[in-house]
Amino acid sequence: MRGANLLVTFRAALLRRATRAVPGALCIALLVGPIVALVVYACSTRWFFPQLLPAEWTLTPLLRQLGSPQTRVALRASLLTAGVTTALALVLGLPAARVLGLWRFRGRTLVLLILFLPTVVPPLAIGMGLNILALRLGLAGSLLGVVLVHLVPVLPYTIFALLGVFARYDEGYELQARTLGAGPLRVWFRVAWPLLGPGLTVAALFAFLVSWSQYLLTLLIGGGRVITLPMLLFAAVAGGNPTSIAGLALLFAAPPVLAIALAARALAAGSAEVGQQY
Amino acid sequence: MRGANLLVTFRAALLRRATRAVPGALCIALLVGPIVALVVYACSTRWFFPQLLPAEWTLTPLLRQLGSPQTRVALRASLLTAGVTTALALVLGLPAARVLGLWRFRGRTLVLLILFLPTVVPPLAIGMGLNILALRLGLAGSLLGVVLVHLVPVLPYTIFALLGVFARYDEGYELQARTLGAGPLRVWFRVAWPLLGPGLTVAALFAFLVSWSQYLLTLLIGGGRVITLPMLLFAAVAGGNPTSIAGLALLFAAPPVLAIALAARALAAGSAEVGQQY
Amino acid sequence: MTAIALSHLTKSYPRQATPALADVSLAAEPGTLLALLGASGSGKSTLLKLIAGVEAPDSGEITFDGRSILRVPAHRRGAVLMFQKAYLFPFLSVAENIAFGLRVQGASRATIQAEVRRMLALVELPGIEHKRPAQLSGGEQQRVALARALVTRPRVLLLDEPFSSLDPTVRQTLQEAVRRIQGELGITTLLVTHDRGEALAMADRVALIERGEVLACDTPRRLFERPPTCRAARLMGVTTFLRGELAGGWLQSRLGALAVCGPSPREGRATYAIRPEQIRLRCLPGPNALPARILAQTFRGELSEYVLQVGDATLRVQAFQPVAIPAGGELFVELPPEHLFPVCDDEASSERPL
Amino acid sequence: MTAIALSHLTKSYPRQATPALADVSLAAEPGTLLALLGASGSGKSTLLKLIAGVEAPDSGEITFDGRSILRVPAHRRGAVLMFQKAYLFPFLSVAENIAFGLRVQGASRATIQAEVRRMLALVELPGIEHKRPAQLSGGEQQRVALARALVTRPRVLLLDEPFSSLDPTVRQTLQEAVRRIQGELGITTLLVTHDRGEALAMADRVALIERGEVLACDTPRRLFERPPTCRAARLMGVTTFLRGELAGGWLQSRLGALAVCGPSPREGRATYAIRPEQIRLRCLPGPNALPARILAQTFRGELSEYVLQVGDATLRVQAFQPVAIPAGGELFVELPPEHLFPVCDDEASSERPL
Repeated sequence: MRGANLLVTFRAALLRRATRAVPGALCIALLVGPIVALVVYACSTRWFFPQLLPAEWTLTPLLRQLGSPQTRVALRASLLTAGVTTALALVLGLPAARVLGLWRFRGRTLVLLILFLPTVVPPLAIGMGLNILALRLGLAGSLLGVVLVHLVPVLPYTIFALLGVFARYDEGYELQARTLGAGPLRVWFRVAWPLLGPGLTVAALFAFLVSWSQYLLTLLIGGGRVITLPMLLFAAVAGGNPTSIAGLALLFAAPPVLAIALAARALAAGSAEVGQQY
Repeated sequence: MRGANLLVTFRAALLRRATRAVPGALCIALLVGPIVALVVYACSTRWFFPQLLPAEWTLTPLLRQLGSPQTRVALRASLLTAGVTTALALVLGLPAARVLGLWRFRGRTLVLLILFLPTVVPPLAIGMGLNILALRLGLAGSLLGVVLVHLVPVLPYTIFALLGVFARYDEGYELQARTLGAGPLRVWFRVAWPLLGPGLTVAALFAFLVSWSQYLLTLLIGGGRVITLPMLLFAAVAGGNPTSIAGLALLFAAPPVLAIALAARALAAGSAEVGQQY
Repeated sequence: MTAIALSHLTKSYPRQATPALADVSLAAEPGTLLALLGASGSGKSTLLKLIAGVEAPDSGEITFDGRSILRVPAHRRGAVLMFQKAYLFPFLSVAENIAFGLRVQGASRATIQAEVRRMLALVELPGIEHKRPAQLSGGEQQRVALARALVTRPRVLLLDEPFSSLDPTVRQTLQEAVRRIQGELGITTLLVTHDRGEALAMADRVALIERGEVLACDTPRRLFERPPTCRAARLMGVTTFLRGELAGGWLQSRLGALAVCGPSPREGRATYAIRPEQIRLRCLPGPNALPARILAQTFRGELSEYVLQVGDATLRVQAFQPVAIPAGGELFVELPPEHLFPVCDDEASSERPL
Repeated sequence: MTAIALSHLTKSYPRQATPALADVSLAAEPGTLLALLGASGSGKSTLLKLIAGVEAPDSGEITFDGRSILRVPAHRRGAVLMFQKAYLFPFLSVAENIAFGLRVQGASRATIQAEVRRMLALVELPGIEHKRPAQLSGGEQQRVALARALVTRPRVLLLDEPFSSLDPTVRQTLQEAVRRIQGELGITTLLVTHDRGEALAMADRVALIERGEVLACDTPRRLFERPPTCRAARLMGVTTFLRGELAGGWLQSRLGALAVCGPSPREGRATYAIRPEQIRLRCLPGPNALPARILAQTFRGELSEYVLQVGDATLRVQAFQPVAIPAGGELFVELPPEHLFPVCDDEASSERPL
């Protein structure tokens, strides 16, 4: 009797695992595959169609390309733009998300809808509209102009990420801190900030990633005077050398991967510290 | 005394509102501006730089463009691709998100990190890797190939959207339904599905929008045989006629806006029905 | 030691028909514990929020030691709130949590360390300084929250149902600990609760709150034994009310003529009440005893509860010993005159009186 | 009417040191209500999950009417669970919620409509068919959940603390309603609770559960008055245990020699217990009376509680009337022999006995 029980339980568990593992494995295969291909491309020369693996492996062209001054300038511009955009998006997005996340009011859905819009409208269209605005404001071709334009697609994503944070946020901690004698600044920096920390990390990550991968908007507003990594990458694609493309692509992918890794570490540390309680 | 009280309260409330309203207003201005510009472009001819508003308004070129067979074929391909991609993303993403959202296990962070990767790696790089895979599998140039490739950026976003849903999901409802005599299928369709409804709507919306706006991946895998709206739009940009660009951009924006509106309505209806309880 | 006085406080929330507080006046003597007893939604938590300063009243006045504190912001009032949830900061250790208020005041490192140790000893949790809140049980978390609240020597301690999510035994030890520490430190305390036993056991005075109004405020013993009005009596567990004509020490009620004693309010219409455990069940008729039939009985341990049919009315009786029921189920309920007390009838007449 | 029998059930969870259930055997007679009383984490909810079939035991057997149901999937067992949360489907109306189980069984439209109306009348909520769950109060939601559970005529009703989130008065009326309906329909019911009064008031038999073990199972009255072991007695609110040598009807304990009566278990080492409300406080010495000093007293309404110093031990006493304390605070506690009862000593010796 007991043996039969166990067998039934075991079989059911196995079936459950299998039905869950198959989509999971498929997901991972779809996602990891391209990256492996990219690494293979960057570290090889002469890989032609019928071959399963490249004939020659070398790191020289990759290193030469990454060392060029053109690449370094573009990397700096990309980092600066994405960093400033992220900071601005957080400063603007936090109060908006707090209101939208903690309060229920009429018209909330409408506001959310409007927030969604720029993530939908093609960047080309947005860029053309913004181009005119930027020209009239004298911001075209400047880094500030590029940052402001990046905010258009970045802000909605930031706000959506923060909305999730505030949906789970318990204002009771702030209340408690206030009655313990903490003024508004202290409440913000010593209570709200650490509590929101993990959520802010994710939101910042989103903001950085979205800004980092902008191409068209930078091109339209930067007007060729602000050169970021994606633009170099596109130029390389036009050139058509696969190794050179793959090298730039890897450089382009590195800071985001680093940012994700840091964020994941911060999140893991935070969740270990906070435990089940929060 | 009471008057003074009221004044203090009132002033504080006003200040609070103002500090919250300013970033909000800025957000909305940044987001709505470009769309207005787009509409003006599409419905006008001859709008030159120093003019504040166009000299002539007309709908003829817009209508002619939208009626062309080329546009109609591309629209159909776009809708088909995005629709099938969305369906597949939900089917694959639901079990993955359920496991990731409801269970805590070792390696969860690593899985999330891997999920994040494709949203970071530039589409060009992914596309090149996938191009090779697609060629070897004989999927290049087919709609199925395009759909599978779209899944690479779509799946992570879908899973992230669903994660939030499952974080708030209470399995007790399923338990309750089972003890009331409902078998697994009935539990899924009559209990889990309606409870997850709003979250699924949002996830489907995300999936649709991300797939809808793919350009590079479609081009690389479709190999010129699968023509979607974004590709027409890029061709128009190369042509350089602002009215034609704006018209296609509006057509491109219409289904997403419609999808968002439908989703918002479904969400509003759902929340009214469900009330505070869920 | 701080005296708290609330006068004519009102507070309404937008989109709510009835005001949360309607003209509430109350006072707590320095160093005493005042319990606010009422059902959920009666406005008692709102009252604490107004005193703490996290919300502002629509009108009225709040004074500490006679000085208005309405214009003082929450973090300068010296009024600490404790909630049902401990709200220990999850990113800080136990010691850092307790030190939070002292850090705000800019205390020295040595002072903080000494005070934290002292407070942990006071709440009987020595040696857990370096634990994380998530490692503590619910009762321990509330003890730490209490230590954190008390370490700054607040003028006023405000407790918002701090025990209601705890297991019964833990709850009782914590109630005793709070009462002991509050007495030792002499901190004026307001305790919000919906648990009658808790309010009676812990408070120097109990205020009954219903729908934003204070029904009565008195010592636990007086409020329990002689609640002044019908609504107050119901909150105190009284279920038997007799309305009738009072004349010459006799009440003519629907159940018949009953002797009452003590100072009668005045002749004419009057309402008397009696506590369910003061009603006696007996097998023989006697003075103030009415024939009755048992409809239902429930054994609750220390008490047994009976539902009786008396004439055309039903009566709830509590007995400390299970009653031996006579064969036919017929017995008598005695309403001893010394336990019948007059109450002011403040109820809507729609309720069916006896 | 279904008889439930559990035999030698064990259940452990991964990553938990102690088993949730360790060799549990219990039985419920057809149509009766068996209460499982224990603290949170004692394993009582796990037991219900095993019976409902949403989890499987590691070993052991569960039978309904003598037939094993372990291989029957949850939705075919005819065992309905009710939780603390009502789990009304928020996207369905009240009527559709109640009809859920009937729809599963494929009942006709007319049957469903009639049954829904009948069940709503039974739970005393007629006419709310078209409301949404969110429009109901907590007590109403639980009533609807009860109607939904009962409409399919389940073989077994499993209640997992269904009242614990309700206000006291609502809780009591709902307890009475469940007890009445359960009796009327004769559905075998298991009630999990941590509220002693609730278990005693509602159950035909009460099982005491601690750390996955059944300590005792008996009628409420017997379990309350004569718990068989020390651990069972503690769960029943007993705080006074006397360990000593029994000889000739006298117990030589740390407090002195005390007369005991009734059938003595055997001579030699023995442990006796007495309920706190059976200990009497008196002003004069007498048989089985010991001099004592009051350390603390708490007024709790129906009961007053005293902590007494007796020799070098402390004793908790409950009195139904507040005691008039003599001038010096010196009085006597009497432990009446007829209320001293022997208990089997199953506690770790680390606890300090009297």
